Amino acid sequence: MEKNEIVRLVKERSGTDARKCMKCGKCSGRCPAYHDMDIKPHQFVSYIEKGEIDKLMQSKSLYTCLSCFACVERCPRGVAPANVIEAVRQEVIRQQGGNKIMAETVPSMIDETIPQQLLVSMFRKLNK
Amino acid sequence: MQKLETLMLEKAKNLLSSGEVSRVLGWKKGELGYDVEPSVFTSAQSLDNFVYNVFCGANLSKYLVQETKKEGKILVFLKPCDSYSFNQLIKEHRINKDKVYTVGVECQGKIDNYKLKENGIEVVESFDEEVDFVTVNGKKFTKGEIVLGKCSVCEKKLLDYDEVISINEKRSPDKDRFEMVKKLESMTADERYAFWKDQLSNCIRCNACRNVCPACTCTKCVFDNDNSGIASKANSDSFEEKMFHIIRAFHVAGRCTDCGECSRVCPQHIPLHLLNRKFIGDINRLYGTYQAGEDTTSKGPLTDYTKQDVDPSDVFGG
Amino acid sequence: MQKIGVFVCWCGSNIAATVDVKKVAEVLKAEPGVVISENYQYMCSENGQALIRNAIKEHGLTGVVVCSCSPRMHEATFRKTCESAGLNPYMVEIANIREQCSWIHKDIEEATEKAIILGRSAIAKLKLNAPLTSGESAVVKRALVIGGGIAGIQSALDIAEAGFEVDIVEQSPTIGGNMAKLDKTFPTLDCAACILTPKMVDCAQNEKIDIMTFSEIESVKGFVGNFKVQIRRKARFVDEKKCTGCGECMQKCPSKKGLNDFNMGLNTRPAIYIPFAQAIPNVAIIDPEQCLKIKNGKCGLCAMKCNVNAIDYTQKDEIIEREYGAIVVATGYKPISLENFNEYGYSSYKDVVTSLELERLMNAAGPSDGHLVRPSDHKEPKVITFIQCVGSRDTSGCGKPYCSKICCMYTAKHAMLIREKYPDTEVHVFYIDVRTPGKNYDEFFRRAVEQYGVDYIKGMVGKVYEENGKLMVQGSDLINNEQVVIPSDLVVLAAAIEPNPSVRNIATMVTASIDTNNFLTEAHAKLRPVESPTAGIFLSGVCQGPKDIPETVSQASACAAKVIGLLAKDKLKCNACVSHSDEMLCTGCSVCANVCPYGAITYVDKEFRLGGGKTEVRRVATVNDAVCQGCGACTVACPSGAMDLKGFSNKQIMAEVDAICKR
Amino acid sequence: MQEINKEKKPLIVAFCCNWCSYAGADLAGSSRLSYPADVKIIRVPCSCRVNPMFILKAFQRGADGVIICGCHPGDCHYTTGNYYARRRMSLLFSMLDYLGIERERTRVEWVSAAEGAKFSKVMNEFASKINELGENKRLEDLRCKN
Amino acid sequence: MKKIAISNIEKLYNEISSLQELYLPVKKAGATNFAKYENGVDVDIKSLQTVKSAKDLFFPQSEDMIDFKVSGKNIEIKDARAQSNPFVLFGVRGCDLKSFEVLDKVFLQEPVDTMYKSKRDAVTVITLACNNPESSCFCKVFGVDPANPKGDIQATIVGEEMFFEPLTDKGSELLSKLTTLEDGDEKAVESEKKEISQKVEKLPFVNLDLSNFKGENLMELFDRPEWEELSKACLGCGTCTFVCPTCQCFDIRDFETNDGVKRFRCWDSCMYSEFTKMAAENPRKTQMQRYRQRFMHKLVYFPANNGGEYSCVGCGRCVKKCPQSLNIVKVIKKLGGKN
Repeated sequence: MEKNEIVRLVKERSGTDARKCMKCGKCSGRCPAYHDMDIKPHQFVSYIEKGEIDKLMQSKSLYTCLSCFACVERCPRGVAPANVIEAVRQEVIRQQGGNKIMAETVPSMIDETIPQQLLVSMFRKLNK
Repeated sequence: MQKLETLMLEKAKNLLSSGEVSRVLGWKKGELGYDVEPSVFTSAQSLDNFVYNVFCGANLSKYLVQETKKEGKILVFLKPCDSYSFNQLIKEHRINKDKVYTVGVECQGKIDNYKLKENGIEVVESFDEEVDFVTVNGKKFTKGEIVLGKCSVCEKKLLDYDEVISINEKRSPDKDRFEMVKKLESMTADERYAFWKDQLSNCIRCNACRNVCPACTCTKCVFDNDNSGIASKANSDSFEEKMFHIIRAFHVAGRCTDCGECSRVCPQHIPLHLLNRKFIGDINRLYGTYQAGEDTTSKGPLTDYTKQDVDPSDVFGG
Repeated sequence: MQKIGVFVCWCGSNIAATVDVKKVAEVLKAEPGVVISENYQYMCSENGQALIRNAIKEHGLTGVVVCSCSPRMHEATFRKTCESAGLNPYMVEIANIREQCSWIHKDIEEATEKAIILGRSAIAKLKLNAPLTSGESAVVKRALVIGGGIAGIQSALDIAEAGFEVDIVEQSPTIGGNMAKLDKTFPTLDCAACILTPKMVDCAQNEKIDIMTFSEIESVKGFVGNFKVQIRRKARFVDEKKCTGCGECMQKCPSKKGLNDFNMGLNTRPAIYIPFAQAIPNVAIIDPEQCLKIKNGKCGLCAMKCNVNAIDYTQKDEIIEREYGAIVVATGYKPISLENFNEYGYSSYKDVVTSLELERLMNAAGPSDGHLVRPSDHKEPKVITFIQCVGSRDTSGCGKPYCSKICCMYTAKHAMLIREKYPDTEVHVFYIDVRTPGKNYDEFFRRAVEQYGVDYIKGMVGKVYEENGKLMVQGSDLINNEQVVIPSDLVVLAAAIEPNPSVRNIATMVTASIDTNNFLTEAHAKLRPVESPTAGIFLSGVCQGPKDIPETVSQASACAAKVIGLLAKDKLKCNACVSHSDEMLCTGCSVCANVCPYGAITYVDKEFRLGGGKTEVRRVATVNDAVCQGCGACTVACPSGAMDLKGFSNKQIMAEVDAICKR
Repeated sequence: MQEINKEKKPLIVAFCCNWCSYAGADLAGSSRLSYPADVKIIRVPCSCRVNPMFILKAFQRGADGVIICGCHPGDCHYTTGNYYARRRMSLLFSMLDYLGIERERTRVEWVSAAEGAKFSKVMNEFASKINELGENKRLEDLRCKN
Repeated sequence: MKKIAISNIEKLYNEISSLQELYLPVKKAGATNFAKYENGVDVDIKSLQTVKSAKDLFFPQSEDMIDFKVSGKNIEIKDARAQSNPFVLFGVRGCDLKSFEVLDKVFLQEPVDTMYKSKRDAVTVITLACNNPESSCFCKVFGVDPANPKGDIQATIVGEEMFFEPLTDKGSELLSKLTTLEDGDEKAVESEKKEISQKVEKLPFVNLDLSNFKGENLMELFDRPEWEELSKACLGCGTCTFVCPTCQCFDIRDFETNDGVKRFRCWDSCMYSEFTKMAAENPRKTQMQRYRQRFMHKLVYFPANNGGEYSCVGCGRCVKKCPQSLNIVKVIKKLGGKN
């Protein structure tokens, strides 16, 4: 798929209008996983606006975002960074195609250190 | 339905005898069973002819414009669609609400006499009504088959003023209110033109649609007013058919409750409600869902605006 | 029978080069009703006008059509010409055969034909014209100012200065408004009280100004020049005329637990109190909710103590009615409620305060006598963190979509003052943008950074939480691309401001329009910024939009100038082309009033004869000629066709349509 | 589509609000920006003064196109007039379309007093569209045609 | 006696319309009315009743009278009355035929209404017997025999065939020209007529008593209090008058054209509040008065002036079409006599 098309799809799936962002950084100010991220929540919004999808798809942040949606909750402009992260993550998973984890196999993978939120978000993601 | 009528009669008699009201606005028995007429009853005796059944399609609300100017209070029975018209008239200060005792009555759909005749029924000797069916002279019909067009799409709620008489749950609508409007919209302009040309050329300008309409309560209609510049008495040219019906529909746009009386009374069976419903559909689509007569205070869509309203050029989705 | 004169202008060659003016005059002469048709080189010249004047006199013309340039150019000229010859000025119609004909068409035949049609159209309209006269209405030479903050004070002073009487109606017990609570003002750092209180005193001493505090507007009727206003003077249980403001009662009052509104609830006050030392009027007031005597009849200490017998526990609200020629709305603002912003912990932590609270904490007359301490333990804060844009520029629904405009500057002021007075205090400011347009504003802000070493952090705070007795402020530092946590002693929130909630009700009463943010709408955003679209209603201060003190004062004075301009007139000449309702057709449905932007339409119950000795009372619309501006919105909205517009009536416009379509 | 012959030129009625569009038309004139003589302007105080009756009347009388010009939304001299006009015309035009009348025969344009060029452009475009559509047959009144 | 198979009847229409213009019941957009026969129209000859009556053909809803052409200050006057060519009116039922007699009394008395007369003279009427009269029919009360409508030609449908019997010279002449017809037998027609007469006897309103409606009772009837109740629901629309075959009121109006004035006449209705606006207003101010006027005219005033002839023919159109189910039957039952 062409790069621009991916950007378009991610924008569409995230339902977020990145142009509404006024670059206040409140999302990153609130993010509990901030320190584990290479690309920060507010950067996700500006990267997608600038079309830099490749960097986002390779970002480790995709897997450190807890999907707690604090950034969405706090944004004064109604922008949803977590949705962008989610949409990029979904795109990565789709491109990987076959290596999807089936929802049924998840219980066997659970260990006590996995945060509850991650489990919930996995179910949300994988049950589609 | 018989029981409903009994309850209503009881109510009417009680209010009359207690002196709470001096008159009752309801429906009176006819000669052929289906030719029920609106009537004002002034005594318990006259109520012998009172009737409430599947043939009481007429909307009583408009009569209140004149009736509430008279001395004393009047009891009125309002079906759901009548009560929306009633509200709209209250909103427009056409009815003095203090002079009305309002009883909302249940309605499961009223019969279209035209459809009844098409089914060969000339005189109604007996009938039996259920929520979904009606048996006339032993012939069983589903409601959808013979109710007035307005009833098969009715979504109106029974509005409560002074009280409500209702026994059964309301029947849900059989079809989408905008089905025919959408169908027309999906036609080509030429097809639409042909459709309306056929329909409107039947118009005999009897003004039944105008005079029955609860939203048409002008002291003097522009079409009757020689000073208006568009007065006319007959469709002396095909233009006048269109002029009359466009102006009539525009006149009630945003105020029409979709009570369907215009189509019910048209001697030529012109589906006039399709014009009103077009406006209603457009208003819902362009300015947010609005049901005239749902309340007595909100601003109508044509006396309101938002800064983001579409431009006329974008109405067609261009 | 009408006698119409047609006058075709050449406009030198401007018209005559492309339009055969002689032919136009000749053809129009054949039109029914036309008795004379002339053409002349310059109709607007003195000679041309004389031609028209003479024709009116000689032929007894009943109407005049001038085929010339745009009516926007010379309609007024020709109206005056006709008026001077004894013809009603509204019996003139202009056919625009220059801008809309000769200048845009090249073909002489085509342009001539069009000019004839435009002329016919003007004749057709003229035949239906009726002589119009502008009504006149007297002006009550008194102004009402609603709101006694700096905006209202300034407007009132300016109006009084010009010699007109002004009443200030203020809902709180003293005038002064928000400005009275401020410590210092940017960018000059002079003391707010020092510059405001003299103005307050001026108001009190000015014999043209009548101050009604603790009062509210009850109802407004009437129109420009003639408003009738009912004012509710709420019971303060102290006779304003007797009280000397000695303050003895406050000392004796045993019920001392009331929250001090003036100090933003940061300390308490007795049940009988004077809001602050320089309050105007300097008169006590009793809070009936708190007063033991009023609540349970036991006490009465203050009355015993009062030397002038000013206390009256039985006082009732009083409604007075006054007439005004103009109304100034100066209702001001309040900071928004922060209940939607849990992330900043405003309601959880005592040491998270708003900027207005900080003003009181720093104010020498404030709860801590000007010594900056934190509310929780009254210790001096060593680290103070400011958060800007709290609820401003917020489209998420929690706050306000607009920029509150004043926060950047007052935050810089606070930071600077703190660093000045307590140099060992660390000050951080989280900001999204710093907006400092204004004379000496950016210099002021830069001083805070460069001279006072305030730490400005580009980024927003995500949450504030408590840890080890410190307020942990976690936010983004977007420049350094890191998340920072600043352990602070005091957190100050620059809360967005919103119009005073009472403005909605007031706007409804005066039929002024209001936008979705509850700011009053101006008549024109650029050209008439201090007037409401409703004639006679003027806007002063923040009720129209966020602004700082200098801007407020300039707007207040501008507003006063407009009011003075209005009150200086003895009579108002009304627009002659106004709507009118045909009472025989009107059904009183109220649709027209809904679309009238000026509130010019009211309804009356009127008795009509029905014939046969019967009468009927009907509700009908009446248009106030003094208020109607003649837009015609009502004429189309009117379902019964009762509304029509003088000068542009349905029949006139349709006659033009007919004439244009004839061919 | 029927050709309009030389004698039967199309007729366009333009309702222009006094404050913006009529002034825009004047500006087009003083800038010598031409548009067809088929366009005849009627001055109204505000676009909200235009009654649907006027539009129908124009078609009845033989107009082939009707255009309403007003201030840009938000710029109305009377603050709100064009907002009402916008709703009314949206509904009316949609109704005319519903009756099978060519939707290009009616139009609303917002033209400010500064937009002389736009006025001329709009009128040229509209006139050429009406030329293409030919004579108004669907809303004509034969009694008015001789 | 001639006949044709109904399956073949289009041929007959074509043949008649090749000789003269042919008007007959045509269904358009769900409503049947008399209209000109043309290719592609949906003829509805079996329809018992058209919505508008056949009076349309002599007294159309709107017709031009005079044109005034204005140029500059000159006015030219032109006769705008339409020329009437001979035409055939097919499918007229007994009630409508009877209505022609009523209208003739109005329009053909001096001064003769030339516009009406020219069309009346030009017509050849083919009537049609009513095989199945409806419950709303009460023509018999007014002396109409729906089995025997005496037009220029009388047609009767028997089974799948239609029979034609000429009754006037005009009728014979037309019939003789119609080659698509074949000879028919009278017997079938006679028995059909008998059957119809039996059906008529069973109709609900067939025995309405009119005995009270006499000139000498005029004032008494006029003052009857029942009018109030009878007219209570009346909307003041013109449906009853416009579908009525005998209502003959009209208004003369001017229409301003692009080059002058067109003067035309059009139906008016006594039910309208704008009816007979004299110097100032309609003399009948209430709807009750207007309602009373209509029925008093049909049942009392008209017969009093026309030798006892009522101006109602019992077609029942008002019974079927009144929006609020008011009608002349209810009036007759209330005021007519022993009902």
